[in-house]
Amino acid sequence: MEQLNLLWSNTGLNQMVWGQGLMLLVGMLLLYLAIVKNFEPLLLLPIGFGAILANIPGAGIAEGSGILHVFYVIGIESGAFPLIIFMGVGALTDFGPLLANPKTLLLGAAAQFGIFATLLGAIGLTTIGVFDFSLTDAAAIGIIGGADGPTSIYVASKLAPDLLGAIAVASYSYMALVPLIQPPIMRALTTEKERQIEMVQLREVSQSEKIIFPIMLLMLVALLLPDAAPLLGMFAFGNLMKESGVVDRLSDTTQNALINIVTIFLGLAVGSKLMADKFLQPETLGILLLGMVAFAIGTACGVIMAKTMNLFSKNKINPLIGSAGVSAVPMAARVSNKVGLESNPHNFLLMHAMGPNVAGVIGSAIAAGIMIQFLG
Amino acid sequence: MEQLNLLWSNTGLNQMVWGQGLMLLVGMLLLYLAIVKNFEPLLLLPIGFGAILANIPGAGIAEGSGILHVFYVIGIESGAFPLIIFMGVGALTDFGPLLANPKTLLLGAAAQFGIFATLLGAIGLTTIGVFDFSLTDAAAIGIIGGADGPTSIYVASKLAPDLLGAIAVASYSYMALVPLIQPPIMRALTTEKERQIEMVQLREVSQSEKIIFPIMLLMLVALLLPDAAPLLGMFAFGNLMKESGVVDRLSDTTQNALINIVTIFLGLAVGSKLMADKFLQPETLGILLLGMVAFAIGTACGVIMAKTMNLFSKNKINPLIGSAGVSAVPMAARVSNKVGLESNPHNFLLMHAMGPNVAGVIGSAIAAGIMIQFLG
Amino acid sequence: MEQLNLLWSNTGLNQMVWGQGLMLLVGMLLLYLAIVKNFEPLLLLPIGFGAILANIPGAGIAEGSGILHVFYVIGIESGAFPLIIFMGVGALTDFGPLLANPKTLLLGAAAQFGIFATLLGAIGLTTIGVFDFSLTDAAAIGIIGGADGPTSIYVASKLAPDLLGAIAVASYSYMALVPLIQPPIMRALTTEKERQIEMVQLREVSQSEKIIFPIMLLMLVALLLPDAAPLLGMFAFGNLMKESGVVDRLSDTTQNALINIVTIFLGLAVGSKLMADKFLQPETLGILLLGMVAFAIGTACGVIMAKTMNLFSKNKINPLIGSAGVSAVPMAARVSNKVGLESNPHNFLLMHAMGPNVAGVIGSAIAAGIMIQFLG
Amino acid sequence: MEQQADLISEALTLTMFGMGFVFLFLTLLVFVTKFMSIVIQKINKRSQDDDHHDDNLSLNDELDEETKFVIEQAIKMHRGA
Amino acid sequence: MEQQADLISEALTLTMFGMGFVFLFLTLLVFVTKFMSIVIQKINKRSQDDDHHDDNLSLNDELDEETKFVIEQAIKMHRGA
Amino acid sequence: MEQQADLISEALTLTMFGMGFVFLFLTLLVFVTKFMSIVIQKINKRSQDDDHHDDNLSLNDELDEETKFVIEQAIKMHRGA
Ligand code: NA
Ligand code: NA
Ligand code: NA
Repeated sequence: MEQLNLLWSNTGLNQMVWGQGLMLLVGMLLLYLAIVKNFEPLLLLPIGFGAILANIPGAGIAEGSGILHVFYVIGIESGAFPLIIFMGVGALTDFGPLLANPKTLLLGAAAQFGIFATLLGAIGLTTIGVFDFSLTDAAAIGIIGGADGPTSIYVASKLAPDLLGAIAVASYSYMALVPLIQPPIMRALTTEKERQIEMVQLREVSQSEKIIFPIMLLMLVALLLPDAAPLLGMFAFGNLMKESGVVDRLSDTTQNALINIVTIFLGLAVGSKLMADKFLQPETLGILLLGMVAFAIGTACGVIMAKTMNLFSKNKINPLIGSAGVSAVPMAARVSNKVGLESNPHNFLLMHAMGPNVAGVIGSAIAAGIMIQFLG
Repeated sequence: MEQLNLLWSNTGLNQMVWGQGLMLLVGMLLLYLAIVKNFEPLLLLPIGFGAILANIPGAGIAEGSGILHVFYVIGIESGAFPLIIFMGVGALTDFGPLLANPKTLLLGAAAQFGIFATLLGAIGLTTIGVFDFSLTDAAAIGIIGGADGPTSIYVASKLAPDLLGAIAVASYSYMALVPLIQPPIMRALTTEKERQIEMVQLREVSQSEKIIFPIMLLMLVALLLPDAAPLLGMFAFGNLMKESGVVDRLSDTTQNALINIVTIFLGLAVGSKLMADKFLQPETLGILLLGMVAFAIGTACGVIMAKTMNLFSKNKINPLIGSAGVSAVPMAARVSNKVGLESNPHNFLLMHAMGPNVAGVIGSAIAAGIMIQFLG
Repeated sequence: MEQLNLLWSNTGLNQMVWGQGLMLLVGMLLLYLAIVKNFEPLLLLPIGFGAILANIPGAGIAEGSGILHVFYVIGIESGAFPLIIFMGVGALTDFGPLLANPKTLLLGAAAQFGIFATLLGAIGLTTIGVFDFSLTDAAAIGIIGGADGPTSIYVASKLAPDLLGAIAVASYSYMALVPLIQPPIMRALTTEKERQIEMVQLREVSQSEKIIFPIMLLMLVALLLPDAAPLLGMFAFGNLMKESGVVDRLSDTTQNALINIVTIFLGLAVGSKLMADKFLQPETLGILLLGMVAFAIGTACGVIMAKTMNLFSKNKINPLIGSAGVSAVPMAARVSNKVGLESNPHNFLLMHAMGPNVAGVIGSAIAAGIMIQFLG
Repeated sequence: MEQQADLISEALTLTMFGMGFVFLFLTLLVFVTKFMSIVIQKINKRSQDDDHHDDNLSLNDELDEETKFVIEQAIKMHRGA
Repeated sequence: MEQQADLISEALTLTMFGMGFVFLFLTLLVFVTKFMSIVIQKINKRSQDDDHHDDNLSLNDELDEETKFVIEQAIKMHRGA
Repeated sequence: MEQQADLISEALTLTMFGMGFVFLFLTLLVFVTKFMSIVIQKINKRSQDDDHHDDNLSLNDELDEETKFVIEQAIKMHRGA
């Protein structure tokens, strides 16, 4: 009888608190979004599953010597996983369109205002007493607006590890929602005529330029903002492996086996941060809300910047590519292309939008470096 | 002269104790079984080689900061390697046949009696003074009867790390011996007529069912037996990656590069537990003996369960598929098929046997969870 | 204003010391050698990039909890990365030519004199007061002459971790320079007639021989020099995986995904040892100088040994294959082939040179074992 | 002696509860699985029936195919292939 | 109250400096990139012009191709393929 | 002064023993390898001779091939291909 009692007292049913039950549902919601709605499944499926594992009552998978906690400590606390993913992203990135039209870098700069506006918003909500975010919390939340998963996770792990789960979920969810969030904003801020602007064909970029660019980028970072060097360094390294053409076997492995393996464990480890007691806080709601705002503001600023640049330049930019400056590679560039086709069915903006798109990756990493330098 | 002495005193020849010499031969025996006899070479080759490395006199490869000991601590003591392998096994598993005929889950349940019978046997031999096993030792030994390598290793690392080497070797060796161990038992317990039973063609299973099953399985585990959640959670995760169809690149890497890499280091790390002073104990003999018994009893109980189910059901089951309930995927299912063909050359039982076969994986993991809950 | 000051005071520009600037240039030089000159790019590209990252002022990437330092501690201090690479090299090695003509093992032995001559040289330069090397330093430097990257790194991490960066750079650079360093020495030490010697066609080697050889090699190491067992053990393991033919999926992964992943992180981790304050020492110059000497002496001794063997044997060896005994697989063997073709356009020495080439790998690992035993 | 009796009794209890739980769990899984399959098969059947009435869906599917193709092309271009 | 004012002022400062730096950095990157591209295009053009005068180079390239092939074969042989 | 003489003498000893051991080891390996090759070649030759007398073996081999094929098919099926 004693054993039966023990067995029963150890079941999940008996030990479950309402929060864990709710989080199991949240985990399943994430799986639903990933599998049925195709929301960034590469990350949201492991994160969702990790969330379920982390909230199994009595199993302790995300605590102490539980395996998800081990993955978290080894991979995220050390910074290794997001940096390795960023290396892989670098190896998958083509800077060609950016090099053919470098001024689109400024669109990637403008879109980062979403990050800082969100930071201000979080602090504003704190001063009027709605939430209770510290400045480091607010900075980590703001980076959601950068629309780069690994950058968000890296910054959150440094500045606000308790919020990492919510930040990562918001980051990847909104990236998946880019095709819904951006178009209305883009249409509202542009005239039909602006949307029809056809851009000059991009010139071909030589391999030498592609090889030198990542090194140059890293040097500039090294000289001006060392705190952004881990992120942009690994990014540039991945890109250099790809473009140099002399280490194809390393580059192939980075783009495939390595990034896939790390993605799996990164996702599970992030999921471990979705334990009920940490995640079911009013702050989470604030993060989800502010993250959405960040995306919207970033999108708007990108578009407005493009319009502003057109005032001073004769080679007109189609302002629809400005929204791609939030990054969310390559989804945001595709959105630019799609909205552009609506106004002019012969106007393919995709390659033009890839410039600000990858510029947004650089911009967010720079913003991240600033945050870490001032607050880290 | 002094140096010559030092050189000589440091040679393996001079430092070797008889046990290490014997273990070098055991390591070579395992290599022989793996390479020439094709006994589960994916595991027995690394384990055998690890055993040789671990027993090189004076090299200390399996102790302190020796590399095999490092692999052991990082990969097995943490639970990571067996869990990752189990994730890979999940990604390689097709639950289709099981979903088409769910009652075969009961065959997978029955075959687990091999585990508990072995536990009783180990305790029995202890009470009559032949061996000296604690209850945790006995439980870890019993799991050999589950015929799942990673489950055995996971449980042994939690309950009886000193016996891990012998348990892993027994587990994989007997899995390789399934085609020899099972058929006589299967023939002894069935009549020719029973062996000729043709089963109803399995229905096709939809993708939705295959996607929901791993999640459902995990939920049931979460509610009823949280201690089985790490094992079955990783297993279900691997399977969900495969069946969801939205993360094919992760699933492919899990089934190939990741499981291969971990298999290599798991094998070497297990080999490190075959050091002479730990392995050359009377207990090892007991483990090998009891492991064999576990397989035999599990096989028998699976067959008997199938016959029992036939008493209450009009859709007759061929009792030969009951033996597949021990798991040893997919070898045991093939054995069912082969023995079935002897009695009826048109009776292909393979797919029917895959149901109990994967059910056995679940059953052993549940039994493992029970052991860890009561004794861990 | 305060913030502007802080921002400025944190820039790399402001914090840079001259040494770091110089090392950034050294890093770029390594990238240039790798990408443009194709000097062992698989290693020199990651090492060069790692050197740049390590010397970014104020970023601290190669110190404390910086990511490169984490890679170093986990991968190199533990010995894991060089050993795993060596396993991969084993899986890529074909002992066929060596087994067909085992006496070429002696060429691989002779070429190791480069190692010990360099050790003597380093000690000599210390006694006359030019440099200040300890005996362990000298031994680690000597191993450069072995022309095996992983062996050099493994020994340096055990005996002289402070010199690891310079040793690794020298090792890989000179390996890349083999086509420049070796030919003049080879021509100087041989007559035209000797260079024209055609060798007997190699017999075909059976799979059994190829399977037994790595096991036999390991046994000999186990009995005679346990300190070489980690290196040669992992090497033999990789080779056995390949030759056994029963674990092709493990062997394929070892030769591709695994070795590529480890190469990336090994390179970055080695780069972390190129921090200015450690690297910009007079010792580095000494190491570069001595490393070159080591290669030259090793080459010469290999050739001379071949000539000596011809005095006692009727099956004449072309002395040009002696230089391949330094290893630097497969570059040195190609050099033998090329120089041979100059004298006799129908004389293909490549396969004959592969024998001493892989013998050199074994020889260096033995020499490494000796160093570790006496000094470790 | 008594200790050994304890050991045996513990082992027997563990066996009893263990096998009991294994059967309980897998029996439950049988029922839950069957229930799940029935529900899904019904849903699938209903949506198939709907297909016959509503030809729009297949058009949607085609459109989806096209979208997919465009996206794949875009990604390829992005990767600089 | 005062603390909150501090918080807001800190946040504003961070925003100002942050956005300022992001623009500074990326503007600098625009110029450096343009400069780099111009230099490289000039070098490439010059070397192309040289090509027309100096037919040796293409011969060298061909030789290089041959060397590459030999080396690839050698590696294949070495790997025991 | 004396210390440096010690250092030199140690280095010389290490060199002597080191090179000696390298040669010893590799010479031994030459002999062991040759011995191994001779033994295996003899065994292989004998088994080839046996093949001529005993045609069963090739039948066995064929059977083995068939078994292999069946097993491969089974695995494929199991993996849900
Ligand atoms: Na961004
Ligand atoms: Na089982
Ligand atoms: Na060598």
